[in-house]
Amino acid sequence: MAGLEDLYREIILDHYRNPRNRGELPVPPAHRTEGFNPLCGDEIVVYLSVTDGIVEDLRIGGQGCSISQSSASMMSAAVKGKTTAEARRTIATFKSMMSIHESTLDTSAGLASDPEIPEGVSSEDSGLDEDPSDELRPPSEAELTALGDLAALQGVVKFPVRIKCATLSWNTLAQGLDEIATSA
Amino acid sequence: MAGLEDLYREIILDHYRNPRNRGELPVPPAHRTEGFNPLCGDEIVVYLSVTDGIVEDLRIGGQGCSISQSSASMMSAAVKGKTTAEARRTIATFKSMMSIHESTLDTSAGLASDPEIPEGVSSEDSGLDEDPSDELRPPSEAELTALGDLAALQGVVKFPVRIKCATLSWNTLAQGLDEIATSA
Amino acid sequence: MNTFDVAAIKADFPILQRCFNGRKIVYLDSAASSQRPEAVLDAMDTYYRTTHANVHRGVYAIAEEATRLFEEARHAYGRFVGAPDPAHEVVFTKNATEAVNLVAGTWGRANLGPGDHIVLTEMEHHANLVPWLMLSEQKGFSIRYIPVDRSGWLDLSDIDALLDGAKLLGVTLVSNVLGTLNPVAELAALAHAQGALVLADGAQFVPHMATSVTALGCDFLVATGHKMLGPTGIGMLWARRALLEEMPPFLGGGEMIRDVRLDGFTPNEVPWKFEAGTPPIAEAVGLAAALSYLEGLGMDAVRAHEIALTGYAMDALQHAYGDEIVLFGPDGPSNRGGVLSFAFKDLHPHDISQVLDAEGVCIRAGHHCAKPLMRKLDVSATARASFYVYNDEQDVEALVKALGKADELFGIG
Amino acid sequence: MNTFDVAAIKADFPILQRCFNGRKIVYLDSAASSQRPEAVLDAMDTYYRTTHANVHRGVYAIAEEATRLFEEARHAYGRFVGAPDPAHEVVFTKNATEAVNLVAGTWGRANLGPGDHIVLTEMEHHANLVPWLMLSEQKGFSIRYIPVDRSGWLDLSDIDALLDGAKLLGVTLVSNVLGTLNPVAELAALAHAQGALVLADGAQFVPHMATSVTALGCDFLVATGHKMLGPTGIGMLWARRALLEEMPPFLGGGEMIRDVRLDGFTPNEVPWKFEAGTPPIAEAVGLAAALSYLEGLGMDAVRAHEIALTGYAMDALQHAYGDEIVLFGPDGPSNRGGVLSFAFKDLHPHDISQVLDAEGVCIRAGHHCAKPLMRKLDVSATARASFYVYNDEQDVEALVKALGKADELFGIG
Ligand SMILES: Cc1ncc(COP(=O)(O)O)c(C=O)c1O
Ligand SMILES: Cc1ncc(COP(=O)(O)O)c(C=O)c1O
Ligand code: FES
Ligand code: FES
Repeated sequence: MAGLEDLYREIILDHYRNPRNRGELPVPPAHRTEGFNPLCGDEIVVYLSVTDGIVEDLRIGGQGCSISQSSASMMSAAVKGKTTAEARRTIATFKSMMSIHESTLDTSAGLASDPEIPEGVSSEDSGLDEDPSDELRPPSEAELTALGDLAALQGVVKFPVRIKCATLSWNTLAQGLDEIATSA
Repeated sequence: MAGLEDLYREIILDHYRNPRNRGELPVPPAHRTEGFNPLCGDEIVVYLSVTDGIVEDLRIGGQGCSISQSSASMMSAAVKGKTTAEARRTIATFKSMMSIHESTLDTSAGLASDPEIPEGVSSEDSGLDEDPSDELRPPSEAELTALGDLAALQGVVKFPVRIKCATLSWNTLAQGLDEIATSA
Repeated sequence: MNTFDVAAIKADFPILQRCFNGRKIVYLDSAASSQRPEAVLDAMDTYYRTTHANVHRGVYAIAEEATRLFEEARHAYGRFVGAPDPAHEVVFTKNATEAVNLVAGTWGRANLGPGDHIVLTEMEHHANLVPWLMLSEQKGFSIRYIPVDRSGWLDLSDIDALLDGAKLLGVTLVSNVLGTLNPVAELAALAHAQGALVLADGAQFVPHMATSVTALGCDFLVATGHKMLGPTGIGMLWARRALLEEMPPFLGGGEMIRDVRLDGFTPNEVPWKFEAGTPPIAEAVGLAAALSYLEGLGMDAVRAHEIALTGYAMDALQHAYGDEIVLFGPDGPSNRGGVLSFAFKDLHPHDISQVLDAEGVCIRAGHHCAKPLMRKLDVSATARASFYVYNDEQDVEALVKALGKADELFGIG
Repeated sequence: MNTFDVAAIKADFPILQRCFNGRKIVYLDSAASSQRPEAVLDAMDTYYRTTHANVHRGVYAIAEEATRLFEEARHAYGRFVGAPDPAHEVVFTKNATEAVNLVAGTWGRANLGPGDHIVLTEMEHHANLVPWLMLSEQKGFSIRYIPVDRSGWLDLSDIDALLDGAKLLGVTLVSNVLGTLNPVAELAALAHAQGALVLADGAQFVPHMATSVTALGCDFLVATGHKMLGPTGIGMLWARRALLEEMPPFLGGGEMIRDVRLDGFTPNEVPWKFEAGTPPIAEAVGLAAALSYLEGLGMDAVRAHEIALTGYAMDALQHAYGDEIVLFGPDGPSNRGGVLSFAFKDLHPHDISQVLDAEGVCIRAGHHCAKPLMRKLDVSATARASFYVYNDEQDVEALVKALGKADELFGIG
């Protein structure tokens, strides 16, 4: 059974208590994107300032649980100063970490568990509305290392209802980058 | 457990095989009333010729199961030549026999039975649409004797779904008498 | 193909072990509702004993587990009928009837109006008639019917005219009275050529043979849990995801929304958009166990057994009673499901069923919720025996023998 | 009044005996869904093992018995809520949500149009909001809302103006978020004086206290089986018989008809007119067992226990955390049901619930299907503990203690 320490790692709590890049940017020139988690009603706002393909600055607004707040904080630290291409790669890596195969999970939490979990049911598919085309392969060692602090969020996959919390800001960032790309 | 012999008494089978007063009467002067059993889709037609308050003649048409056919046949024999008041009394007695208390029934038929059958739930109330004002007291000995052959139909109450079969022609007769009374 | 050990299967069904008057029950009414194996009862009982909580949104472990089991049941049913996107194309309802009403009340309400017509068949169950009759009263479209011919087949001689300009074809895959296995794939191709959508009523089909919505070519498929070894209280609608996305919501309430304000609401994603309020959770768990059980037997083996047993029964009845028994529906067991309606001498179906009951044989007598078909057959009711995985030749023999008793009792001598 | 032996009651609930990490589960989410005692599980299991068949029309013994059990469950629920005509005034649905949709889709569709208005409250569950929002989009009537004041009561200062000319008042008997016990009898008198009908949402009331539809003075009452020790998959609508008779049918299909022709149909008598298709049979059997269980405890005792335990919890939480905990809803446990929503420091409800789960304490975090009320309270979610017959002071202590753990984990110091 997954323990709380898998979810609330020290580094996560640290980002929750001391969120990085929290605040707003003036719009315009910055770009503002809202993300909404229908499961709980929480909302995240990502302010993006992209110049010459570089994420020069970004800020996080909105409110949510510790997982969503710390994930957003780590994300901001991870992509700030990166090129948009690098940011997208980080998003992809992070999301693949979050949509790891159900079979590697122990969601049964000590309860009667069905041995016949259908192949290819990602935990996100269970009641959530994630794009089914999301890459489902687990991230490689190298990718995990590259994620740095973010790898601490790996424990979230053991708590399927909280995955949306962790991915909320990332989906919002991805949407923001898309919007900037198409409006450019 | 109620056996078939409770339902299909010899006298019932006799009326089924040799129905009395089967046929039609010319309308007018006779009165024609249709009865419909929604549970099975069967239909009975009662032709009534009433003069000076006497049921001078009646005929039975339509089709249905052995219980409905024999009940109609016995009914025709029982009320033919009687006054309408006597006919109504016979109807009332017959219907009280048919709406005997559930608690006197053994519908459990060897199955797990709920000891807490609510007081006053007549078997007819179970899924059927009988008028709830129907008298529910069981008929007295004297009344049963007065019913003669008809008392053979008493076994039907042990087969709740068939009660409608037995009462179909009687309800139709009652309706016919009402129609004649109001049109007079 | 798997071999079929009916004795072992029968032993899995507790109710079939019960004795009435010293005899085991002979249950020949699975077309009305099937029985359930231990595995299904255990799955539901275990669920309630270990895991129950309301699904979706709960953060604690048993709520997560309940949600997982519920969504896996959806997925399992989707795979069972060959859905291209099993996680998003299955809506749980309370029964097959609600599933048809859902299609009528959402797709139908949005797309049918005066001047439009839909096509149904004369052999539809009330579940696939009344919702359309009700909607047509409100919306003013018309309904055309594919007739049934004397041998129990759909009469397709006017099919082009009937389908010309139609918006929907609603057709049962197997008639619950005649047993007729309708050529739905062919009909669907014709309907699609006219731009009509196809709703297939699988209540008597999905439990009995391998189902592929893509092979059938239908757009909607309805079925019901209690006829396929599952519990009461759950029905299933499969529809193409794109269709579901377009359809307005059906019932309103919790779970089916994304947001609610005092002046309006935003619906949820499919399929949850169509599931208002607490869904049949334990029932979904039971259904999943039923699907596993059926998959364990192998649906091809289930069908082969059904054909063999139906053929055996048709032969046995005709052998015993010749012209005195009339079997409704097509000749040839492979043309039909495991449903056998018959008329026996001039005995009334309810009398037959009553006498059979005393012999421990359960069959159904009545109009089988197909009144228009009864009128067509010119009967008020039929007697109907129906077979499933737990029935065997002895059950058929018991039926044949019990009919003899009915004959004795009512016969003139 | 009966005395209440919670230890004995707890022992009747298998799931409450399960251990997680060496601790028995502390289940404080009965407002979302209750657990079931052995007696209910046994009743359903026994039904499936001995008696199952489809109800109505079957002539054989188990079909008759199934019908009898099903109709007796209807009768039992009717008596449970004090229905004047228990056999004809109870409609089984799949949940409370469908019951509201039924009223909206039949009575509402027939009686509401442009220029009309209905009155709801700001504290309604989505189940009693969305069906009306959906219908108002189609029919063009308007909806007025009785506001909720800062202490969690309905603000009745404008009630006369709100009800003036209204066609319906829809109000929850107990708020599933605030716990508020609304003065429905008084409101019903005011509504009736204006000629409005009254729909009472009893989902959080009927399971918890003696219910009399005549004393409440409502015209419609909805409730749901899974919140009152019964199974999922069954909900209940009670309505005055005369009203049911007038209402057009809801869903179409088998059982709800008297006759069907290719060009129309005649509906069945009430209440069957509203039950299309195979109903939740085993679920009704389970519900009847749940009602017996509750009657065995005595509903006055159930209520007394709830008041006592809620009061104990309010005191314990305030004693332990003072200003750091905010309890939503009215003061005084006798003004409320056994539902306690709270905010704790600045911790997010989902984080609270997650930590509590690790301590074996199940509470709900979220909007509780009452988004408009969340906006009014200016929160996106609350944490909610809710109590039922099997909860005791130790469960409350576990909650208090587990909140301390959450504080430790997230606290800055
Ligand atoms: C006040 C209230 N009304 C209605 C409902 C809906 O019940 P169900 O989901 O069983 O339809 C609920 C339960 O969530 C409730 O709390
Ligand atoms: C062909 C057909 N369609 C639909 C139904 C309706 O199923 P349910 O009563 O479970 O809604 C039935 C079962 O009676 C059926 O045989
Ligand atoms: S609970 Fe809302 S984002 Fe985590
Ligand atoms: S079965 Fe129709 S009247 Fe008896």
